[in-house]
Amino acid sequence: MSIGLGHFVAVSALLFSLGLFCLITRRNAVAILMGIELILNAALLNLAAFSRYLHGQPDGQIFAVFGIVLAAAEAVVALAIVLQLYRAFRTVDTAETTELKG
Amino acid sequence: MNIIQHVANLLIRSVFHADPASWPWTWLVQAVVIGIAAFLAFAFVAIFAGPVSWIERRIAGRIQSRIGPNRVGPQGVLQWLADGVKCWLKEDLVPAAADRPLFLAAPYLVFTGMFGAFVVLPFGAQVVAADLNVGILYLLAITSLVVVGLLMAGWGSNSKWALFGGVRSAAQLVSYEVPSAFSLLCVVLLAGTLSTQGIVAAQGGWPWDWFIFRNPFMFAAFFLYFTAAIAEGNRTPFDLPEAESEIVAGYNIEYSGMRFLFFLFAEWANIWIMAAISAFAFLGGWQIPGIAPEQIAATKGWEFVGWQALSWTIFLVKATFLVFVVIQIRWTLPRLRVDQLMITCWKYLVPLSMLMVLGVLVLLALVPEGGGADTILRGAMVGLGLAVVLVSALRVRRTFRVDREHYREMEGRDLWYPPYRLP
Amino acid sequence: MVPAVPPPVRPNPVRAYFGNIRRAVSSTFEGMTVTMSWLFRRPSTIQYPDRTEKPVREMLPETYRGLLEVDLSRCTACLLCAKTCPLGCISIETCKHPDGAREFQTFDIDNGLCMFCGLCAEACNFDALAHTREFEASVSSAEQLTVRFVDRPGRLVAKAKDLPPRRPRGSILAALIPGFGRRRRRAAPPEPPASPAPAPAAGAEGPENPEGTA
Amino acid sequence: MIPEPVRALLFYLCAGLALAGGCWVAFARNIVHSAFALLATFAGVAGLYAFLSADFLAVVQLMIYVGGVLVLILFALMLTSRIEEARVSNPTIGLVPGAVVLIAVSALLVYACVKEFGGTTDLPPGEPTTAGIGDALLSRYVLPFEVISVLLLAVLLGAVTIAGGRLRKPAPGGKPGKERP
Repeated sequence: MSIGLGHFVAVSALLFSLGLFCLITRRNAVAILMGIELILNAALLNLAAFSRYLHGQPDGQIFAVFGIVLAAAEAVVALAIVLQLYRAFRTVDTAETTELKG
Repeated sequence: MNIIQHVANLLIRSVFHADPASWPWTWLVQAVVIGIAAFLAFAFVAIFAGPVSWIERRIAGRIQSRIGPNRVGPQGVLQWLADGVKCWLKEDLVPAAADRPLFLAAPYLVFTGMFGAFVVLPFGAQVVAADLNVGILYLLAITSLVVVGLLMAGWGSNSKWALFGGVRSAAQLVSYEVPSAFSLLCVVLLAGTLSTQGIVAAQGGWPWDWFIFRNPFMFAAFFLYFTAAIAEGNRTPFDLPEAESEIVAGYNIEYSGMRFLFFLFAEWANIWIMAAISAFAFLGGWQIPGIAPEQIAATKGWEFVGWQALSWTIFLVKATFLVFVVIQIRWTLPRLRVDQLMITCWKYLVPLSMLMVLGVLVLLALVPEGGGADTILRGAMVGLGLAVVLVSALRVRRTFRVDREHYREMEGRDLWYPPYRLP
Repeated sequence: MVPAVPPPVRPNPVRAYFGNIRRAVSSTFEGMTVTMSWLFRRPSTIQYPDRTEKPVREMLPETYRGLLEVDLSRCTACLLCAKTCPLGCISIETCKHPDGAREFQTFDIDNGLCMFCGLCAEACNFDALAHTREFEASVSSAEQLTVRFVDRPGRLVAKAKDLPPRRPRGSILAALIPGFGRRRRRAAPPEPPASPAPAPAAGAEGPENPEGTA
Repeated sequence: MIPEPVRALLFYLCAGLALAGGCWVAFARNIVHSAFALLATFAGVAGLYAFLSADFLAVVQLMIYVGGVLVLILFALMLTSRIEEARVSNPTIGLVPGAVVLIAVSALLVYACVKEFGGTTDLPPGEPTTAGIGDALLSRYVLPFEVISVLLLAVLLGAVTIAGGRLRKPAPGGKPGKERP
């Protein structure tokens, strides 16, 4: 059987759902970040696949490159915040760091 | 056409009497040939990593006024085999509280990262496993697997020394990737391609065609890259991850037997890989002086094989010379402190390598290739290189002579020990 | 008059920066030339068992405390040594014959326990127990670390009145353990040419080469 | 050149690697394991990029995700959990709604994908796109390219400021701030 666009998009959809699951169920801030990375990967994979199968130009890949750079930037800032969170609360469990709830 | 397709086509024509273009099993034969090539590369790593360890120990001995291993085989050349067999037969210990899957998987991940680099190394005129069009980037990317492997080993061992070693090693690798990438960027700018074979083809056989002597910025970039590569390979003076005086042996402390051997293996192979990258990116690679790659490609039969072998030899000689330099540096410079290591990278190597990229760009715009200014620049740089070699040779001679007089006065004997006894 | 203390000079950061680079380059260069020159120097170490001019044992001082040996022909089985030993590494057993003569059952010295303090040799009144200059004590199993000096049954305990002269040190151990101290010993090789002689033939590069005979 | 079944096999290998890694990330009880499983996901997705003949993207994926993001995540993990908790289990919350969402979303999305795009067929291996990406980045997309570089600088400074600065301890009496020795 031939590998078509549907295969890539299906893989991406599964990755997205796994990332979403991670995002919903995890309490550790770093684990939540991992879920976000999964979702981003799924999205970028979609970009590359659509650009190849439907567009025929590398524009989608350029978007994906931008996306990768943005993901890296986001990870850096998020981890800096996680580090500061740990310093303030001695834990990175999002269920325990609820000061703003009042 | 690269040599793997060449061999595969030859096989199909001669053994199966089919046309490679239309035969349905061409891919299978190619896969088999690729597999054999991978095995040969693996054997090369194995066979090279061993003797390099022996050479290093002999040179280390000589520099420290010792003898070094000379018992197993003539002059100890088989010492590495004995050590390997010993390591192999040892018990493979897993600490009780270790994170078992991570602990077991880490050496292989590190080794994969090292071994993956061999895919794009251009050994000879047509000898490269895969001439990827993103070759240099691939080299930088595959090294990141090593980082993860080291962190895995450090965490999995459940030992604070291993964890310190792993984290230090990862921080060091990630930091020094920046200057080494910038230095390689200079090469990419000049060559106009990311492919490793393309970079070699953009240079020439004679020293004034090498990238290192193209202009002063490239000259500096070579040394910047070499420094960064030594740091990436965790070699002295940047071997903080294995600083035995601080953290007992770093990330590999809990390992024994075959897994420990894999770490060592990766380290030795890495020396060779970084020497090879420096050789092909800056020192002209396999280019044979006086004959163009097209002429080699045009030859047939045994002449073709002969030229290939010559180009291969040239590349190996250059890389081996750089391996020797790396080994000598190890026994020359003391280890840096952690903060000095990071200062060296971020305050010196990174800005300087950025400056080199800028300089190369400016010269690329101002000095047209092949013009008079270009020729003068190249000639001056070759002269500078010769001067460095000459001055260092004279300094070696002077140091030796001064000490020789003292030795003769004290011991009544000559200090001279013929270097052919080395190995 | 006290000379004025010059005000502290803050180094110019730019000069310090480039000075660091210059020093790094020049010191690396200098160091490389020095280590390179060491590649052509004679090693100052000598390879130990077989490349020394004479056996290492013979180069040690007379008072060296090596493995213990006992000359049973001079031993009166007074047990002083066994009692002095802090570790109890000497075990002596004798038995009495009906005719009054005493006979050695065992005289064992456990080299695995011995710490070479020399107290036993000090305590021996008849110069029977003494240290040798033998130091190569490695054996292939732990049992062999115990040296059994009673080589044949019925060896009589010596009387203090008529003692034979002490046998030369080390000869008893050498007789007891075949090949002891002579292992891995080859003839001392000749001195390498003192001047930068032309390269000898390839045959001279074998393992018997005078590597490290300094 | 490579026949269809082998291509399909390669695809399923890469996709399997990515999805197995994703599952491990999502379900692992040990958070360090899930971080290392992320490596498999990234490598699998890089393989899928290579399959789409986006080799530049594949290499960038390896370089930035594995060499950068993953290492950062691991560093953050090792800095925020203590070595004596090497077997720290990954705390979870609301597993049932999570599972419902997982099944519902994945079923819906996969159904939609297969229905909409299932018909497209395989394309022959494309030309390398590295040069095209380079050209486009410095011509059509030069503005986003520059904006991204400014963003990276801002992120660099911001991350250093956030991570390097010392926060004040939360006021006593507040809920958090569990001081551990």
